[in-house]
Amino acid sequence: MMNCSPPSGSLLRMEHISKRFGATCALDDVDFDLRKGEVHALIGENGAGKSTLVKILSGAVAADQGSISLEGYSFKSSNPLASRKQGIAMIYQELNLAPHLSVEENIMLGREIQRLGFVKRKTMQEAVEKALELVHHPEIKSHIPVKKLSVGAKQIVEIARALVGKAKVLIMDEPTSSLTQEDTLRLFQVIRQLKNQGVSIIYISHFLEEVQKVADRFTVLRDGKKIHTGRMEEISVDDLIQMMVGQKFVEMFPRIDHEIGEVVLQLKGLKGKRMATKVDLALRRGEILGVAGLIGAGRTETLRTVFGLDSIEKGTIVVGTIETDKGAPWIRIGQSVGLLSEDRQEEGMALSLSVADNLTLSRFSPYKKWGLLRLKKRREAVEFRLKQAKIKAQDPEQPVFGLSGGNQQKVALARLLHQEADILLLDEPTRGIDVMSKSQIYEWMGKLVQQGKAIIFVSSYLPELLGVCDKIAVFHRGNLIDIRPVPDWDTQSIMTVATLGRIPNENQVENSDRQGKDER
Amino acid sequence: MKTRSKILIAKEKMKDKSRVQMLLNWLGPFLGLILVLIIFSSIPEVQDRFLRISNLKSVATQSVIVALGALGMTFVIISGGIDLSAASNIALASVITAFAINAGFSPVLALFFGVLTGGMVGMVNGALITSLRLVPFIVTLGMLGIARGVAKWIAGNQKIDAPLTWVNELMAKSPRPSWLLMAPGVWIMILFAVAMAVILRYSVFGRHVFAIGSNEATARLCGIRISRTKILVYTIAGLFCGLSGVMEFSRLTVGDPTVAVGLELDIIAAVVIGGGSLSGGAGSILGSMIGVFIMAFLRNGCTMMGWPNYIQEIIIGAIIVAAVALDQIRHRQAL
Amino acid sequence: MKTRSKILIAKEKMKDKSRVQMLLNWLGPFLGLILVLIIFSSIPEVQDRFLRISNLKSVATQSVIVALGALGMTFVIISGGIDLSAASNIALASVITAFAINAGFSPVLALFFGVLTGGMVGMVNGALITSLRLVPFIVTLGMLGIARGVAKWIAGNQKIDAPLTWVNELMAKSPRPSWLLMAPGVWIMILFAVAMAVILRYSVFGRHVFAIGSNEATARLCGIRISRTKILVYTIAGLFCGLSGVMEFSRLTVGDPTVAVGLELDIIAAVVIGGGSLSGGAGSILGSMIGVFIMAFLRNGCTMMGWPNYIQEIIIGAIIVAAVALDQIRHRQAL
Amino acid sequence: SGENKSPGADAESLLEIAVIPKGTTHEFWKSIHAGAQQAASETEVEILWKGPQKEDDRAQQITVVEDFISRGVDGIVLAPLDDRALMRPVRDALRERIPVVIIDSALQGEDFISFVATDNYQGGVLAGRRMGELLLGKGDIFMIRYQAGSASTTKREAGFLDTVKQEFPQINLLVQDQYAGSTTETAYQLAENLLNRFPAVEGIFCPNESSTFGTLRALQEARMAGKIVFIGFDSSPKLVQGLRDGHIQGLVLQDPVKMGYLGVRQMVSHLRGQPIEKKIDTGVYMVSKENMEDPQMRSLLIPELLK
Ligand SMILES: Nc1ncnc2c1ncn2[C@@H]1O[C@H](COP(=O)(O)OP(=O)(O)OP(=O)(O)O)[C@@H](O)[C@H]1O
Ligand SMILES: Nc1ncnc2c1ncn2[C@@H]1O[C@H](COP(=O)(O)OP(=O)(O)OP(=O)(O)O)[C@@H](O)[C@H]1O
Ligand SMILES: [Mg+2]
Ligand SMILES: [Mg+2]
Repeated sequence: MMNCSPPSGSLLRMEHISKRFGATCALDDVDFDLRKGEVHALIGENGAGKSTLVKILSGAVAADQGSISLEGYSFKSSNPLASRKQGIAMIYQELNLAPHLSVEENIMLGREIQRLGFVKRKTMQEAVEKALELVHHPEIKSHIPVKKLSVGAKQIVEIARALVGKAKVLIMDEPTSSLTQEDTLRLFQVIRQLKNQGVSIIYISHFLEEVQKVADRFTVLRDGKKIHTGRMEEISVDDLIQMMVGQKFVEMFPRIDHEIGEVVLQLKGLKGKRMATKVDLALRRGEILGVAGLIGAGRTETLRTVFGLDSIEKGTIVVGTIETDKGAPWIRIGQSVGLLSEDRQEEGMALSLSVADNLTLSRFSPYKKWGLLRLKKRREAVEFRLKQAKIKAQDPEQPVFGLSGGNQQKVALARLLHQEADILLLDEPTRGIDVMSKSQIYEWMGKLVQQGKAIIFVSSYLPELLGVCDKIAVFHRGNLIDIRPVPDWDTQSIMTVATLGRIPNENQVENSDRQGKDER
Repeated sequence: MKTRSKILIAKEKMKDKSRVQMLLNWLGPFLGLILVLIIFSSIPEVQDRFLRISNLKSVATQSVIVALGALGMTFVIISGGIDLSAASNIALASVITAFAINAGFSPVLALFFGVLTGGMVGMVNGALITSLRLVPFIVTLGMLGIARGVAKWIAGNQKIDAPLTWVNELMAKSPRPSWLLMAPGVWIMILFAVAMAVILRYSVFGRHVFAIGSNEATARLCGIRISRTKILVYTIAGLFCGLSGVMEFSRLTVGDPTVAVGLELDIIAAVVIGGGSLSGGAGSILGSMIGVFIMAFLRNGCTMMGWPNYIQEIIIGAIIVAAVALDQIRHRQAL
Repeated sequence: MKTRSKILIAKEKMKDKSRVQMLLNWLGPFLGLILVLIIFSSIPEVQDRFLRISNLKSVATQSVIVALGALGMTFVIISGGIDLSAASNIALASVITAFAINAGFSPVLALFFGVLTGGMVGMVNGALITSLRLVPFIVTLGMLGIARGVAKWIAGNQKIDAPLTWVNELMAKSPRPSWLLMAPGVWIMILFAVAMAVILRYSVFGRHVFAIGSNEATARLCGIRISRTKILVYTIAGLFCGLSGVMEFSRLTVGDPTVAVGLELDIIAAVVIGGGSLSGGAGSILGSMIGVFIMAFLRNGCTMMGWPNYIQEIIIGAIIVAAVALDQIRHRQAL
Repeated sequence: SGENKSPGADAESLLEIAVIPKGTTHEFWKSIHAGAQQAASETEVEILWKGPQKEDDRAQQITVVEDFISRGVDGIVLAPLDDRALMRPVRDALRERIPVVIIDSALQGEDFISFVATDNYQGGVLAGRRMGELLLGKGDIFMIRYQAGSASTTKREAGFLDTVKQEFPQINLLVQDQYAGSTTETAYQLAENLLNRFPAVEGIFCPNESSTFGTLRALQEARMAGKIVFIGFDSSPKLVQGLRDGHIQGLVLQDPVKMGYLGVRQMVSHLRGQPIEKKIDTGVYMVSKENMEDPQMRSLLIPELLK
């Protein structure tokens, strides 16, 4: 498999790559090439094999077959260290940080600057601060342990880590899944800089508009097979989707008529242990309430306090008619409230348990008989749900860690549906989910509120908030600044409120309207 | 035509393979135990004696105490905890039982007190762990000392002699109604093992224990009452230690506060050999029981061989590693 | 004017508070130890004797063996592992040292052999854990038996009497050059504690140990050589057990294969009391040393009080839990 | 540091004597404790009774001695776990002018004032003779050992072995290097496993109380008690019962009460400036079903003080 003279401009070449996990064929004879200084997008549905392909490159997973050549030399990546030595850096889809270590230690992990085995703290600190500066987050203190950061901040740290080393090839596997639009735009600036410096970038994302803006070429994978490689300018988003799913894509935000009823959840001056200030909020039956804000704006904290994961310091919560200043998840679940966590790895999933267990964990009652579970009945129910949610899993008894990132997220969502909650608190529910499935999720949400349920929908992706919500609340540094019906918002005004914490006056909104529309 | 026959052959092969695979999978957990049995059954010196019914009965009886402890410990370890106080708790329960019989309570009541004491110690463990949010290692380490100390205190640093009652028949190798074949204690152990296996696999509680051990945050998110479940887990572990203590008393006919020192390591080892993960979320009753029997047969076989103790210690150490390594390799192949 | 002075006062108070806070933070890790010291210094029966220099010297000397073991164990536990073979390893090293001196080797060489043996046992642990991908609990449990067995074998099931040499002076409470003030062993312990603390905090290796314990997958993906680092960690732990064994020999003046049974729990407990997390990623040398001294002072105080052993067991158990709970509460407040 | 050492200097405060056994939970040590207490109440001194926390742990016994030196007791009565390892702490005591009486087992050197003990080897010899006589000089037997490294039981085992080998050459030792371990349960399991292997054994000797009791239980369980010659060491109520039932054919007894008593008496006499003996042998006895009702044997079997 020697490859002595590479075709002009091709920095990296992967040929006939195949990989199986048990009975799943994750990759089937895939070819891929990357040119110097280009941004190459890798797109496909959840479970198409994107992550697996790049993990083979980074040495995290070993290919069953195929060859890789880098700069014309055959290159066998047996472990992450070897790949890194070849100048391949990667941002993993699942956050890949050591929780006990500080931001600085995490960023410099494995590439410590040392003298005689001892670390040169100062030098590294500077390097880290420079990297954080580059992604415009100097406020992330380099000495605090990573476990204290929110998911968004963690993703920033992960990006900064990929930037400190001098990489030839930079792989980004859904780097923006928890980022706000602002941060995404900054990341694109950084990507352009790197490109100009001759760094080649493999970019994986389910935000196709985003991909279109940043990538030079693209490769589409479907069910582990390569479908097409082409230039980005020559293709439209619709065609891309068609290639990904093999069918025509209809409607991103299907609108389903629903009626808004009485208040079912109300926060009265609620302040939780980790919330900055008090929040007042009301959610009505049949309503989708969107929540926008920057990283660390306090959206997640608010949901956690409502759900009883964080203790309440001041104020009360009214669920239905019951007013309380205490809470615990089991009480809320008893009140038919459900939460989808933004952090599926740490909190959302029991990764070592089976898909079936994860899906039914919050409600075993349908399968209970004399205190024992009827596993067969459960299995049937779970199989039905898996099919319904189009989750790519071999078997309901398969452990969840064997699913692709997007499919794990779908399992988490499916659990919430299975729970049959009346009030759904969704924190970044579409994180890492492909376009088709997203649209399916929006449809679900519509149907749910049609049935008289209520949803709080936290997201950093403004188009989806604007697309499906009835109202949107915007947070700024822990404060709930404003709630308005969707027609009164647009991308620009939300961003202004989220960044400045002020409500812009009317004519400003109108001015920025057109600019805002084409941001993403 | 050609390709089709190829596919057929391949399918046939797959079937064959899958049969062997199935057999292996079914035998899988037993591999370590089988290894130990084969080793000793093939040594001419003991082979005829080793597999005799009466020896098997001995081993079964000897295993009861560790096995009962391991039943509860399996739950604790699956939930991501550990119970270092198990052995002390066994000693305490055995002392309490003897004390109660001596004090003139009926044997049934004494048995009940013994089991209850164990359960209470376990409940205190669970309550401290959840309310003070301390790691189980520390709480149960503290309890290890406390329970042992209390046992010695109650017993006045001595063995407590108690009159013989039917409680002492529980662990008699040749039981009274001879159709029982094995000591009643062995039957009790089997009964509870089956019951706990069912609870672990099929009950909601069992699923909750797995969920807590696999990811406590997720379990909380899904509305599982962590504290309650944990306290229950430690209480169950305690109750089994109590029962084990009663069996210990039954076997020794005295309440001995110094008995079972260091046995917690044996119990934990049995669970871990049987596939329990100290970081939680994995383990099974069948596995733990196999772990118990691997250790019991090893001890039994080595003693029968008449090897010096140090050789025994070395061999047992080596085989524990080998048995688990074997299991590991099997698992890796299965993937 | 008035408001201003109010503000000033408030500011002053803030400063005060932050000073108290700082003091508390600084004292923080020592709280448990201080608690124990205060308890015994306030009991009239022993108070005058308890804080005497000569008693402190005794406690220091008594702590050396556990402390050295805990130094290595801290690394192991931070890396997410455990070393159950520590105590057996100590016994083995003490036997080897005695054996070597008996065989006519020079004391320096004997000391060297003792430490090396420990290191080799540790290396084998590390190699088995990484190459067979077994959990450390099982491998070191196996090694617990193997090392103890080998020690008894070499010693012929007896203690080994060896001629007195300067090695035996290492743990003499009243050292030969009297300006040393404390036993040379104590100084060695302090020296190594400082060295290991520096390595843990400031070396690349130390960071890697934390990273592996915190998230092994991440560490691997970041290009850390897991196997090499782990083997090194267990080897270091082994070397310290070896040194601890030499100290044990020095203290006993005989090589005793049955010494230190169950000491691994003490060593692990010291690390955990000092904030080490059995799931890895947390721990410190200072903490572990404080853990060692908490236990040593507790034992010493209880013995001086002449309390019966069972009371001592109960009290030590309770105080271990209390000390860690205190630490826990402090941490929670700090958040 | 010798201010309260001189007798009579402070009439108010009682003399404080530390008595340090090898362990605290065996019946044997309870009897020593009882003897020591009797002596203490007779002479009006206070005793501090404290053994190593783990039974038979040399290092911990050293720690206990050191801690009592730190406390500044007036005298130490010590049953050393090792004839060598305890030398240094005893010398440290001497340096602090704390006198030491050694009981039960020997200590090397001359740093103590008196030695009160039984001849353990002689105990083994008695057991060997009884075994030989009852078996009429031939048969297959086990000797179950107590624990590796335990000096006193090793001596008993040696006495037994030597006697059997020299005086009864036709007796065949099937097992002689299996250790019962420190608890009854471990002894029980060992004996059970051995009996499964050698069901035709004719005699068994155990060198201490816990191994004797564990083996007795195994014999009873195997329905072999009374059918073979079983000789043990030391006494406890269950063993007395075994003797009475004919399950045990002989128990070698020491006089632990006397040992504890004399140990403390010697110490007090020394502290009060009275002359003492340098070495006292408290004797070993063979008790069997025939002589167990003799008053002397009775008092050894069931020490009054325990009641
Ligand atoms: N460790 C594993 N064990 C078993 N199966 C796996 C494993 N990792 C991936 N797979 C399977 O391989 C297939 C491809 O997964 P991969 O993670 O590459 O998808 P992806 O394209 O990155 O999807 P997503 O957009 O959801 O991240 C999936 O069907 C998944 O179930
Ligand atoms: N840059 C940062 N530096 C330090 N801590 C941060 C940072 N960003 C977030 N945090 C932590 O996150 C908490 C608030 O974040 P929260 O998760 O509620 O916000 P969010 O609006 O949901 O944002 P995200 O998109 O990150 O989830 C803060 O209390 C803070 O502890
Ligand atoms: Mg992926
Ligand atoms: Mg959030």
